Amino acid sequence: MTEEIIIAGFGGQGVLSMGKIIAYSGLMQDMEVSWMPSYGPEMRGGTANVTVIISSERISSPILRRFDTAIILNQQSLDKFENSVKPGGILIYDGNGITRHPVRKDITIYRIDAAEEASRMKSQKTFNMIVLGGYLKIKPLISIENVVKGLKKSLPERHHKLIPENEAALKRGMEIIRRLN
Amino acid sequence: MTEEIIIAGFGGQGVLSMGKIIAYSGLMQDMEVSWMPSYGPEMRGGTANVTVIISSERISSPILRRFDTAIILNQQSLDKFENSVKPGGILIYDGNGITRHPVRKDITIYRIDAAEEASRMKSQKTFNMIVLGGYLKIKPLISIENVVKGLKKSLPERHHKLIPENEAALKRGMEIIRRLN
Amino acid sequence: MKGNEAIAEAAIRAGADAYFGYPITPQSEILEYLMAANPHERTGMVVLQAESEVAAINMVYGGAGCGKKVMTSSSSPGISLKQEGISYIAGAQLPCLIVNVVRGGPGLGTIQPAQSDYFQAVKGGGHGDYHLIVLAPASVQEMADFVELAFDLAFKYRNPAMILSDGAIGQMMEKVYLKPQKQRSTEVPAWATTGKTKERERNIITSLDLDPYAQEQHLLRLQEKYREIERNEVRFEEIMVDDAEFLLVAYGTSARVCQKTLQLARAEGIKAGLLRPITLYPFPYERIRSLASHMKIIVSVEMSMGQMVEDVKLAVNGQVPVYHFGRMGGVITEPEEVLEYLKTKI
Amino acid sequence: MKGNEAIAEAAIRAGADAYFGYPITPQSEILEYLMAANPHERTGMVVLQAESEVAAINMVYGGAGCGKKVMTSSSSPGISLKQEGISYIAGAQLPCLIVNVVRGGPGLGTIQPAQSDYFQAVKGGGHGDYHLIVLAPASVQEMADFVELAFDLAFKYRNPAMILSDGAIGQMMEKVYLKPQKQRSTEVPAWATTGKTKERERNIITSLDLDPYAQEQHLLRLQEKYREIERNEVRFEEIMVDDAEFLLVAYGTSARVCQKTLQLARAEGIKAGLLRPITLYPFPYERIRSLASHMKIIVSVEMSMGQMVEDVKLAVNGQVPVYHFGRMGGVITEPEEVLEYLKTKI
Amino acid sequence: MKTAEGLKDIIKPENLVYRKSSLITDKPFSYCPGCGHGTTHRIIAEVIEEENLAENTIGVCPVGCSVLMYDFLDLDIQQAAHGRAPAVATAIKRLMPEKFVFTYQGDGDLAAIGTSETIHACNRGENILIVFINNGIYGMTGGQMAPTTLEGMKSSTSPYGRDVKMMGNPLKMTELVAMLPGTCYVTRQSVHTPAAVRKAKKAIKKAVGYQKKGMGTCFIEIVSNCPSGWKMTPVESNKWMEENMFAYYKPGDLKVPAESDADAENKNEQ
Amino acid sequence: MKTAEGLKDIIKPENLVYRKSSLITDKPFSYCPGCGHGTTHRIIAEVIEEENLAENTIGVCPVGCSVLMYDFLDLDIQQAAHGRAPAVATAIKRLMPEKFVFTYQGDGDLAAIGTSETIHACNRGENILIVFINNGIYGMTGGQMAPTTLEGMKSSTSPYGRDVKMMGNPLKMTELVAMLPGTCYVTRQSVHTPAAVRKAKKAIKKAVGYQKKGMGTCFIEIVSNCPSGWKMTPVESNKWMEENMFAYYKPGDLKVPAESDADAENKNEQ
Amino acid sequence: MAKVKGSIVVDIEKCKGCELCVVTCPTKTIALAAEVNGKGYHYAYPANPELCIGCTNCATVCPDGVITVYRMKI
Amino acid sequence: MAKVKGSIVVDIEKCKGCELCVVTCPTKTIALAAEVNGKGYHYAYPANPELCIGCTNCATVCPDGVITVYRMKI
Ligand SMILES: Cc1ncc(C[n+]2csc(CCOP(=O)(O)OP(=O)(O)O)c2C)c(N)n1
Ligand SMILES: Cc1ncc(C[n+]2csc(CCOP(=O)(O)OP(=O)(O)O)c2C)c(N)n1
Ligand code: SF4
Ligand code: SF4
Ligand code: SF4
Ligand code: SF4
Ligand code: SF4
Ligand code: SF4
Ligand SMILES: [Mg+2]
Ligand SMILES: [Mg+2]
Repeated sequence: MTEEIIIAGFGGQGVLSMGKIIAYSGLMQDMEVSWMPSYGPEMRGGTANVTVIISSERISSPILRRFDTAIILNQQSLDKFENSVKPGGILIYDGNGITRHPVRKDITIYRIDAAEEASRMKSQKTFNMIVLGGYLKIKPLISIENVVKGLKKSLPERHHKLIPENEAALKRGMEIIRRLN
Repeated sequence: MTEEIIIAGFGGQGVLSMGKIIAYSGLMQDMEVSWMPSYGPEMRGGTANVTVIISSERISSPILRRFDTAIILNQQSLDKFENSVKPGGILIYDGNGITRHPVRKDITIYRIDAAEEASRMKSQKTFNMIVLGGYLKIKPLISIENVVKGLKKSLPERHHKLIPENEAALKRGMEIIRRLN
Repeated sequence: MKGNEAIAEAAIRAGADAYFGYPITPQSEILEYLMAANPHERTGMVVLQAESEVAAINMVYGGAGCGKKVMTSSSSPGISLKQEGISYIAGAQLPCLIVNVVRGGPGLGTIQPAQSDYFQAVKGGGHGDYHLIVLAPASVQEMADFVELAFDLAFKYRNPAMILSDGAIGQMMEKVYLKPQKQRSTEVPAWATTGKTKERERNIITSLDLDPYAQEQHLLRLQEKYREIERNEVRFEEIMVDDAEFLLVAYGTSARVCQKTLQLARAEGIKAGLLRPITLYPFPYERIRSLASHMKIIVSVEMSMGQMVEDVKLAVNGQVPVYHFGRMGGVITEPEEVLEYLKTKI
Repeated sequence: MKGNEAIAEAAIRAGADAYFGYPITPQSEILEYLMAANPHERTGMVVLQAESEVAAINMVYGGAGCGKKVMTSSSSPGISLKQEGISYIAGAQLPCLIVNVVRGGPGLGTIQPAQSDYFQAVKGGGHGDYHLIVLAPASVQEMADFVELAFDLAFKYRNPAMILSDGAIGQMMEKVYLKPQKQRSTEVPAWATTGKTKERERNIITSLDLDPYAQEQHLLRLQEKYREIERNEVRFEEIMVDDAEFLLVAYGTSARVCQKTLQLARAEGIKAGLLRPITLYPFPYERIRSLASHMKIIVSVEMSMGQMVEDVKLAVNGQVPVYHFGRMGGVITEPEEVLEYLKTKI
Repeated sequence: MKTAEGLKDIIKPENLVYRKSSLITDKPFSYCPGCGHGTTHRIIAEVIEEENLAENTIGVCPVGCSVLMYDFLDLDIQQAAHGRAPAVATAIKRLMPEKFVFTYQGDGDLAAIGTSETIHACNRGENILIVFINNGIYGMTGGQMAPTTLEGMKSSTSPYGRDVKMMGNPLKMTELVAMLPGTCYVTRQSVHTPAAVRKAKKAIKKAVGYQKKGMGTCFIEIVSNCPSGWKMTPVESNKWMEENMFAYYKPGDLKVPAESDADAENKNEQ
Repeated sequence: MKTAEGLKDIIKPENLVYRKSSLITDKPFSYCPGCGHGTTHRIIAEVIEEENLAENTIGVCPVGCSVLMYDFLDLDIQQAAHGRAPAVATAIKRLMPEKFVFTYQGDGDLAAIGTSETIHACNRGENILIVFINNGIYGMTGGQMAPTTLEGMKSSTSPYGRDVKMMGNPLKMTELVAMLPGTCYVTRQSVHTPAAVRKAKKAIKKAVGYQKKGMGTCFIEIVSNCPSGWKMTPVESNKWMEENMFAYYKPGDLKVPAESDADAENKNEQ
Repeated sequence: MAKVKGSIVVDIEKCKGCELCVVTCPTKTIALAAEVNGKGYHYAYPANPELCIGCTNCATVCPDGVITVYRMKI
Repeated sequence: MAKVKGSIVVDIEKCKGCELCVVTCPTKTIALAAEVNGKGYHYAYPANPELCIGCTNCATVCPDGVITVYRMKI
């Protein structure tokens, strides 16, 4: 089993940390993982993306051209990565601020209005957890328990109190994700 | 015609400048020349030597292992270079401070007590010109006129007044050099 | 754990005595991790942010001269600044570890990963005749493992060692098993300057020999050491070479990419194999030479204009055609591109 | 005139706009000569003793960025310090002249002549993919002549050029014909930063491209330039190669030595010939490749552990055996030794 | 958005009292919100425009957040290697003495890796202007400690606060530079309030004048903020700067030319 | 040679009042006649011997005439790259805080190429002693201009005399270093008269004490001569030094630890 | 004393919402918008335009130079 | 007040004839020899040994540390 994911959005949306959580969770489930960010000054304000691979075998290249799953959080990234999803793969996007929606027919497209939901829940910071929840609903590769374990590993001790809130967001994400095609 | 010369002594004896004068004089006589010093901290106090080549043809290597002529100004240099003279070549040395004299039979050995003579003439600075005079007596490759021209070229303007004194020293050197074998 | 962090943690665990460095992307995490991990309390390891790369490498010289396990890290422009110091360390035969997390050059270039410092690392970065022992990790695990290996080789041969990584592996996170904490060594090498006791002659750390004949003797001893390293320390990994007709040679990130290429190629029935040099110096000349006779072509895959390809050619010595392929300037070569290129040459 | 002085005087006469340097043996005479010759009065040329080699090379960057004919000189350790700056200059595509009067290394080494900076000059001294145009003079006359040639090539290709000399040629005195004084150019290259006028877009001197794809495009343009240089600018000299069975390849001081070896060899009936690369980059690969087929063996003679020999091998590509011979550490190879070595291989 | 009636009457060319300099390009600054780099760029552009110097200016930008200065100022600019801007500017000015030459450098650039180039350019009295943005941190590389980071201040390489015993004291480069006979004008300014901006701009203007007269090196430190590196909002960062940075890096003139008409009261005031 | 009768009685071990330190090796100094490097070596060796520190001393020599210091002092010594001795010493001391660590550097080494390393080691307050031989010239490389070369002074790279307009001002590194909070003891000495030598030796002794107490960087400038570079006899060179160098490089203490018992009168005296 | 009236124009798309203009305005003319611009910043705008006296303080401190100020005597 | 008498021993072969000891000797005990040593330097020697008071000044300034001084109360 190998799952190759791209998560793309802009800095401040928690793109890199969402990837990190997936990777850590994969580790908890005893899989091979690879997390490869785009890095640099783009981290402040510009676009940010991260490639995450979870696999039951040794991972060869951490750099990919095609992905099983694309998680897209803004227009620019949608434009850039829609065509990078493998035929038969899935694309999940947040509809906030999106004007040109995805058009491909050979992949499965999901929409999750996580930004909206986060501001409704009054916890902007859990935005990326909502998205993650949605993803895990579609691809239940990792159990929620392991995600929580991964969270514990990636968050500093003093933030562990936030974990229940994040768990709630995960679950909320599972609820609100919807298939478009 | 190619004449390959090593001049060796210690710093302060005018070894490098003697070589320079020979080189400049050769130039005045329209020959190819090469002047290659040992350089570095030895220039202060330690040993100094210079390889000078005068030739009617293009000079290939400025670095030599064997010489037509060795002009030797102290014991250390004598020990080092006596065996570097080509068979049939010549060795000229100043006897001052020499305790182990040259012994080779297959070369012609000349002695010139220039240091002694210079202090007798009360002009220590012409020491090397006395030696040069001796050399030119043996190997009249360059005319005295061209040496004077060479001197003019290598000395700064303000020292040109010293040229007559140097000329006298050259001539004195021609007189006092003597063959030993 | 990120590759950079793996290096930092592995250094603490390997019992490193000191790290001296100056921030530069994409490797600042090494210093940052060390500062946060507070190794001074854990093991007594000294960590100091130097005022420049030049100062940092000369601090390494000083610390290494005391017989300590000392390291620095930087990325391309910073490594260029260290060249004089590296040449001094090599000349004075001091063991140390230098990490280069390569980014695209020349000049300020880009902060994205590249492999264009191969020549600098393996041929002549600094002046004079010398070699670094150069290790090229291809995973976060190797980032960690090679720290101890590099120190061991450095001390075994009294020679500076370099880990030549790149921004991709430095920034990438994967599973890594870390060795348990090692005690910092209390052994003092006989040559180290730790204060002249009555029991021994004074120790001098220098790379100077004004007398060229003495310097030549020194270089002959160095040369002998290099021959010994070349005999003993060549390391490489082979993947699917046994039945291969087409050999890829690649290190570091490119080797990872090529591994994927192999899968793609084999899926299409193309018999490709991969030789991954682990030590770039000493380079696996012999092995490539002997493999070459079974191959139809050889492609050196590097993220550069083509540098290691010269060593591959020197190894192959005309037996079969050798080509170079790779992206540049911070663009990471993709597995598919390598395959496409390979197909054009078949 | 000494080789170093010839460089200095030739620079004034070639209409150089500025020299920035820091003293180091065996090339301090360049700066000393310039300071004494007072070119500021003769031509307006700026001569400045910098606080360090690092400052000097960055002054060169600044001056070259203004479209001026700017140069620096140093010797091995100082050249190592300049590597970051050199990489920047190459990356920003600035023309300039860098003189390396090589001494024995690594480290402080010795002040005596050597040829152990070949790799640094020709492969990767600094980080990233770039090339210097490297000229290797073998006489004081060439020291002078190559100054103008280097500037011309540098401006033609907007690329830094290096004169790779050594202490022997720097310190040696021989006859030299100097060209008459040239006017300093008043032409301003279109890309130079001289103040943005309304007639043009602003000019920017940089080597930065944060976007790797843009950086890759930049590198592809660089690569194309290098291919062009390789096509157009290979220079070498051949001596007695027509009937030769044994080819010596040597540059600079070693080439002079080998010329004498040829005489000795021919006197003994040994048919030796010499190929002297004048440009080390671009290297005369093609010519050596085609000569190789007529030779029995080829010996690369260098005052180093063997660096250029790799390029010779790359050229020969396995056709005939290639050997390296040379002394090291400041010891100058002697013509007789080369012959003796050659005889052992015949 | 509400727009009061009558405002349209005001918005007419003849009523224009402030518009950013035409020497600022259309490319949005890459700086984080509230960063003093932008403000400083703006006033440099204004002075050059007002002095009508654009055709005769060469700027030198460093490696640091302002590495892309050439994207934002419509001037001929050279991007120097980290720390070497003063050496680069030295050559430019010596080769073209009639031009206005300035460097723009961060505190890591100028006070760490570039210490030597800074001291020696100032000591030679190169006729250049050095603008020194002291934000007490390495902004570009992600908030590492700079030589100027205050005691106790946290950064990614002093995560427990700067410990002067281990990491040294915050370095007052400006005070050092003021001691050198080569400098003619050394001042410390800031750009966080309208008054400060106006004073800083005046300082730049003076420096232009001194350079024209060939009086030596002008050195203007701008004590600035780095909201991202300090992990504060822009407004907080300015407040923190006033309270903490100014206590150690006291704003005011450190050296004014004797023969200048520089306002003497200016000295060490704030 | 005349030898007065009775002198043999005096030449007995019990009457010995001065003999060069046993830490000086048998190898003759490579310095030119009359050069202050030798004298300074001697007193460093004497202090280390008297303080019984030989087993715990690591010296760092520079590139300059004193590059071969390791041939003359029977101590563990590292030879540093040109200008980098303070960085080298920083690492040595940090890794072995209980050792006595000193650098020995010329003015080219310390004040030109090594400016940055000097300033930053002092700013960090590294617990080391820096001995700075200021002879106003690059001795080793054949008499080129140093940052400390006086105005108008001739050298091989200022053959018409140092022109401060073009070449900058003679740099007072010691004054700069004294401003840094990291230094605890900064003094300027010389070794050309018996009294000066004794004072310089005392200064070194003090520095040893301060280093033991971990008080910060000690910086001792020795204004010295270079008969070869200056083209003078040793006696002339010392006279010239007193008349010219001392006027600009004023001997005396620039900074003494507050809590020290250093003689207050010492300050700027002589 | 003649009364002055001012007006500002904010280049909303380039504003980064740093709030420096807001805190520096002596008349509390400016506020950050509840909405975000294309970059995602809550941009500044003249919330109380009638209060503006055209003092240019806001434009002077704006790091991004996005404010243009007009002033008129009335 | 007890009288003191001194005596110096010069390591002639290592002396470089710099003359610094000569000019610093308060009693003019030392002079440079007319002859040179192996290195070619006119070495220092106690020309007037009876004048020496063992003050160590000469040894203190000798750059090459070639003077050893003895002193005795008599
Ligand atoms: C030789 C070299 N070393 C290190 C770096 C990495 N680097 C880039 S910017 C920077 C420091 C930036 O800090 P500062 O000068 O204070 O500027 P700021 O970003 O704070 O304005 C560093 C260390 C580099 N590019 N080159
Ligand atoms: C990187 C580098 N640059 C230059 C040199 C050449 N060099 C050797 S010593 C020296 C200066 C010596 O002067 P100083 O430091 O004043 O010492 P002194 O000889 O006067 O005691 C220089 C420039 C070098 N060895 N290495
Ligand atoms: S990182 Fe700091 S200095 Fe850099 S742009 Fe952002 S706020 Fe400004
Ligand atoms: S050159 Fe000058 S500093 Fe060097 S040893 Fe001679 S006199 Fe002393
Ligand atoms: S011009 Fe003055 S009053 Fe008007 S908005 Fe700006 S700061 Fe406020
Ligand atoms: S100061 Fe400028 S960038 Fe900041 S909020 Fe106001 S208008 Fe926007
Ligand atoms: S000890 Fe004193 S009196 Fe005796 S020779 Fe020396 S200086 Fe003169
Ligand atoms: S001071 Fe020393 S070296 Fe100089 S003359 Fe006297 S004894 Fe000789
Ligand atoms: Mg900063
Ligand atoms: Mg000096």
